[in-house]
Amino acid sequence: MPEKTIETFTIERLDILDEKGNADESLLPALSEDEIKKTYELLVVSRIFDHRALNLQREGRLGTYASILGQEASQIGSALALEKTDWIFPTFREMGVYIAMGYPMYMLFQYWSGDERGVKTPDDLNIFPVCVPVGTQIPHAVGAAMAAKYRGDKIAVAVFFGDGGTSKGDFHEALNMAGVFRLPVVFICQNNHWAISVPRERQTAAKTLAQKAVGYGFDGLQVDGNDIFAVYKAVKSAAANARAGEGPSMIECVTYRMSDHTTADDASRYRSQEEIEAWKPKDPILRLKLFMEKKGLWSEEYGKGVEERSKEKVDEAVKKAESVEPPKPGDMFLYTYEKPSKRQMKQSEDF
Amino acid sequence: MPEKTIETFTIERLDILDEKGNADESLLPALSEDEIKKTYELLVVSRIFDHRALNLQREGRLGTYASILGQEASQIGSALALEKTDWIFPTFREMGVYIAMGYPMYMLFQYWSGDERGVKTPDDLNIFPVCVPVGTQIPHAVGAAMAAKYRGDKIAVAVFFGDGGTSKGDFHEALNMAGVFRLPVVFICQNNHWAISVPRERQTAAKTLAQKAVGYGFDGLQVDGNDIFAVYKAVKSAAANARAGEGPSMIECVTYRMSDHTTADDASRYRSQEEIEAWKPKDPILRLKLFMEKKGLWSEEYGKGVEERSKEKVDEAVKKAESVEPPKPGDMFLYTYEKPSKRQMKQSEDF
Amino acid sequence: MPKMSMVQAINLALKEEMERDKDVVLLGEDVGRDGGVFRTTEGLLDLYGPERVIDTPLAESGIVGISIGMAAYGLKPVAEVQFMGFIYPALDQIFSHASRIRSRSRGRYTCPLVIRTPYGIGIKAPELHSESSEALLCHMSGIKVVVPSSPSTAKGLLISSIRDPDPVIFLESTRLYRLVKEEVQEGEVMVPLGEARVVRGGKDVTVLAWGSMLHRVMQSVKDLDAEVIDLMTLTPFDEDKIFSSVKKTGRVVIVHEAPRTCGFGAELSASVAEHAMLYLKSPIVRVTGYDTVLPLPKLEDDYLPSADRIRRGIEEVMKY
Amino acid sequence: MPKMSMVQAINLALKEEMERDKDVVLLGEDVGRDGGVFRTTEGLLDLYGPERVIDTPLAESGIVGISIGMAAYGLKPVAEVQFMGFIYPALDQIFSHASRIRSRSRGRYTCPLVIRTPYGIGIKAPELHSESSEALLCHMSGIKVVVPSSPSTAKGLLISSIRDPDPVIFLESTRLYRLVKEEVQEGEVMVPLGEARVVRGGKDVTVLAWGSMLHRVMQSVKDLDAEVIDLMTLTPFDEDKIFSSVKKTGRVVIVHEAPRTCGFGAELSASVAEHAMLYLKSPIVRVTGYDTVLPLPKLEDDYLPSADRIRRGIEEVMKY
Ligand SMILES: Cc1ncc(C[n+]2csc(CCOP(=O)(O)OP(=O)(O)O)c2C)c(N)n1
Ligand SMILES: Cc1ncc(C[n+]2csc(CCOP(=O)(O)OP(=O)(O)O)c2C)c(N)n1
Ligand SMILES: [Mg+2]
Ligand SMILES: [Mg+2]
Repeated sequence: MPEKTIETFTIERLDILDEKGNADESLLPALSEDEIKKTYELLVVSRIFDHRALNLQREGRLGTYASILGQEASQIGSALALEKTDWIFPTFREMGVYIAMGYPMYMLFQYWSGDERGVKTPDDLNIFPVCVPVGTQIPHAVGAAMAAKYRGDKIAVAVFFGDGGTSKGDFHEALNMAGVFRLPVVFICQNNHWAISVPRERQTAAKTLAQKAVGYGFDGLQVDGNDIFAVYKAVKSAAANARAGEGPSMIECVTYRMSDHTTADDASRYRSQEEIEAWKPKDPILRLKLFMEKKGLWSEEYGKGVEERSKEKVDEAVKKAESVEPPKPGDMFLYTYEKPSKRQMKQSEDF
Repeated sequence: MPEKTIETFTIERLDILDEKGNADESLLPALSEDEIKKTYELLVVSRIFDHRALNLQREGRLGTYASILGQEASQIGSALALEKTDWIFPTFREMGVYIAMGYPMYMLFQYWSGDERGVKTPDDLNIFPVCVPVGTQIPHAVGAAMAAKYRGDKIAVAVFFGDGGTSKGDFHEALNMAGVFRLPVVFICQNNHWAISVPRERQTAAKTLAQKAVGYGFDGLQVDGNDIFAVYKAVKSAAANARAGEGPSMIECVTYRMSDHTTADDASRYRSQEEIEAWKPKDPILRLKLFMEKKGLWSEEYGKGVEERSKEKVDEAVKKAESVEPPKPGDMFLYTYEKPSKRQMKQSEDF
Repeated sequence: MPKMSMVQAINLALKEEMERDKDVVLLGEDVGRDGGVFRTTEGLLDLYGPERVIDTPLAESGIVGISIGMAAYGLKPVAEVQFMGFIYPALDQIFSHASRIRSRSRGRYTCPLVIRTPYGIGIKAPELHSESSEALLCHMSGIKVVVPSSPSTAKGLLISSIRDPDPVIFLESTRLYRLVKEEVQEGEVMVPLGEARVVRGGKDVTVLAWGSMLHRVMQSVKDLDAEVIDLMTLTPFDEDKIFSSVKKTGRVVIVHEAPRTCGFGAELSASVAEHAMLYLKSPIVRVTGYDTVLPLPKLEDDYLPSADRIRRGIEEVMKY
Repeated sequence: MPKMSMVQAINLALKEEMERDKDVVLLGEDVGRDGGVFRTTEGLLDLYGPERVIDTPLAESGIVGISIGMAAYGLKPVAEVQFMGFIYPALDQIFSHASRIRSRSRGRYTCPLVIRTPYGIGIKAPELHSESSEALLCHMSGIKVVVPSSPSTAKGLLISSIRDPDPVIFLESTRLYRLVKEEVQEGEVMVPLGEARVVRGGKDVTVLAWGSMLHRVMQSVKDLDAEVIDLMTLTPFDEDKIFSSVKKTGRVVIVHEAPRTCGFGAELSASVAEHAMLYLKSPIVRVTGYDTVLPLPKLEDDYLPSADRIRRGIEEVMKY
């Protein structure tokens, strides 16, 4: 039936660095050679951390672990675009974000070994503990942004979630409130195409996840999540806008979960090897390496050096994590309340 | 930053009948003179029902009541576009829908007097009981549609909610699933500009509520909710599409809550008389009357006749409702389970 | 001293705490311009502005969820859930986060949050406006549950709740909002959390109640030598005061509005039996709401424990 | 008869019921192609197709919400919530609707829905993968709560739950999923809801347990003349069997994994005291999880009632 058009929306997509390592120079973010190297080194160390975590789990030295393989650019590109004063709300699959923010690696191993003390964030960082219930961290980020705005603190709040997370009511209620109160939040969605065995198309009929922002009255942008320059540039400007009081925005990083969902999962039950193979050439680290080669920033020996230094760091972190005194049973009674209740004190006498 | 556009969306709006009763003939739905009269008579009887309910509440003969004043076209226009075989999920402010579907009026008074038996839907209708928790009925509609699709029943499911209801997680999770499974649901939002004291602009930063459908991969349409032809036409085609297996859609009916939120509310605390006055000329019944006059379908005496017959119907309904035996205390133990538990039987001995 | 209803006492407590501490902010549905559907926040928007008295979109889980973030950041949010029946969508944020953030982060982040919500039968309202589901909240460690029964204790308990370093659910009986007026002191007169009060001393029987039920209990014990204890805080509850009273009287009647099965009365009964069983002269009796779906207003008075049912409960334990 | 784990028994029950009744449909996260993260629905997608084994988007409240609509329409949905810690967002739909639709509509609409969810400590998983919050569900009338402790009872109880005309929450212990195998009969061997079973007769003490705790109890009573009762259904629970056992033994120990305060043990203790107090030789003892936030895997075994703690609980009542 004929009607008049009252609104029009467009969804944009940002690509800078292609699979061959060619960059659109006009879009390249202003990064010094040292910054580019630092970026590369963070990507490598995160991947080595991840690889080690998987091995430790197999050896029974860690509990269930969620690999970040393939998503390093989305995570590290985002983290590098943020300040230490910004507040960050991760899921359980943000080890690259923690590492890039300078979170002690040994504590991450400690956490995955089943010890709460691993996510007692050091005082110089404002990153929240790992959040396990999908989507539930998103309102916390919005609340922190509300408080920061109230206090007049010029910070941005970044919150991470997956494609599956966009289906939760928490996502909706939180983004809607961020829009209403024009809060300084950057909503970073890592669309890695899978929520355990549920493919992206089964998660929502929307063609992009970025377009979900339309319902909340702010912008949604899609970026190539394996293109660290695109991720960095998008998050950097979104965070700057947030700090400048221009309100929230959402960024969909299109990436891929190269590993099983977690060490408890067997992805071969529900997705094809072909699909995985097709994503290998899109690898975010390979891509940056090729770019750096063209720029003369990467050599075999530089590459080896980075690899070795990273392995050492990870080795040290494992050693340190495993040398920490295990928690005492009585510790479980700490921190439920500021002061344990009489009941708790009585119960703790069991130990 | 320059990006490429990967998607474009538009939101359309449908208007047919203006405040002066002039209609865009090219858009007029095919309604016979009798159907137009029936429509008018339903609008009038609903308004009289509503008026009477407010009086009965003041006299202590009903409990808290939520008036539909001003929203009659959105409700009756929608109901007339639906079949008795369709399933309907109302909120607490859908008396016009119940009445237009042929729900016994006396039972509605019975319900508002605090008696569950008033929402025991007669077998020839598929309308759900009044839903009080905002937004929570939306997933039920999606589930019913899922079941209907599974059974191959060629029906549409219509679910009603307000502007406030769009902020609930239930709205999001339900619409998203309806999109994923392409279910035969018509999501009818009555944007009456207020959620108790919270104005529409405070409910969401989105300029329209219709655009929320973009996030779920289906169409959202805005219509003038005080224009019964626009509402009827939009719902009719949405329901037809649903029955034809073309999936869900959302319709935002822009209307206005002319009364207090409920009899427990005092809207003068939070909105201006001017705002209310500005909406009076947009009245949905006045508008249809003017249209009918132009068409020679309305005369003073016809109008009086409709009024009188309606008053009689409502009087009878009140009489019948108040002549119903009050429930017995022991009734509260019925229907918790198919068979009361031993515990309940023991407890019911108190009476 | 001015005489106040519970609504006025709660309003005063909020005003005093907002005056004292800029970190105290209110949020919820209709708490601003409308002053709350029961007027508990009336006037506060004009005094403290929309940055501190925040009308939110209609989303209880979101309201509690953002409050958790605000609290973690350092504010002291006081969130209102319009009726207890609408706290259910927020239970996930309460159970998964508000109660766990301190423990999860080993104290790096905390949640000094108060969630106020009207509860119980009392205003002849539609479905889900009359819930009393306090027991659900008492099962989860990491939160505290407070239920005042009078204007003055409401004020003192609310101030303590706002100053508490951990999340507190503060339940306000709609029946009591305007039922009684009493003298309420201005200023920092706090009622500590975790302590019950003996409202009336007695030797023959201990009657345990809170919130809406306390007044009915008082009516039904007038001519008896009954000790009546107002719990005020359900978790953590005041074991010492309760057990010592029971050891003295040897008889216990527990009264609550909520359904019987797994109500908070079950925990009280079990705890008393564990600690004072050998002092008991008779079985413990629970006088409670029924194990049914809460009926609509026509039958709600039949659902609510009546003075007569309470009386029968007491007579039962007095048989021994 | 084939020997089966609880996972296999549950899978068989689902298969048999789907074979029998086209109205039985499964939905949840990863129940289809993946066969469920514990494989309880393995193979059913291939047998019954995507219209009956439905992988949903990630939204527990939505999953339960649409299941309610499906049930009201006439299907018999069996919804899976991937872990009990993720049922919290669905509590609103369970409490506000699943439990009330029959009553609200005076029987016009009903909710023959089963919600299956793995519960309890058992797989060294991250936070919220080890909850046992059955008591929350037992407080609300209108739903039933079932907790099997063995493969054969799991199968019989699940069939009864699917055929039950009212909503049933079916809790599956992750510790038991593969712990024991036993012979499980094929076909319609049902275990009725609302009935407990005496797993082991005895004269000195009655031990009440369900689900994950039953096996630990059995280990710790080997050399004692203890009567062990597996509740199987928590609401409505089998008062007759429990009370008559207590009247015989005069001593009661209740064991559960959930935190103590307001756990289901509180209701059992209170009910027993109300009905059999004069037969009790000693105070009732509850051996339970602690009133803390559930710790991560390094301490979870310390949280879980151990055979030794259960033993001490029994010795305590035997002192009398
Ligand atoms: C509320 C909730 N439901 C279910 C789970 C179990 N679960 C853990 S991760 C996951 C899939 C998450 O998918 P997505 O949001 O895309 O994040 P990804 O795992 O891909 O990083 C599920 C279902 C959970 N943790 N929380
Ligand atoms: C979940 C929930 N929260 C709060 C309420 C109290 N309440 C009843 S109606 C209402 C406003 C609803 O606004 P809207 O959805 O626009 O519907 P309208 O009242 O305008 O028809 C509120 C807050 C409720 N019924 N349910
Ligand atoms: Mg994903
Ligand atoms: Mg509205």
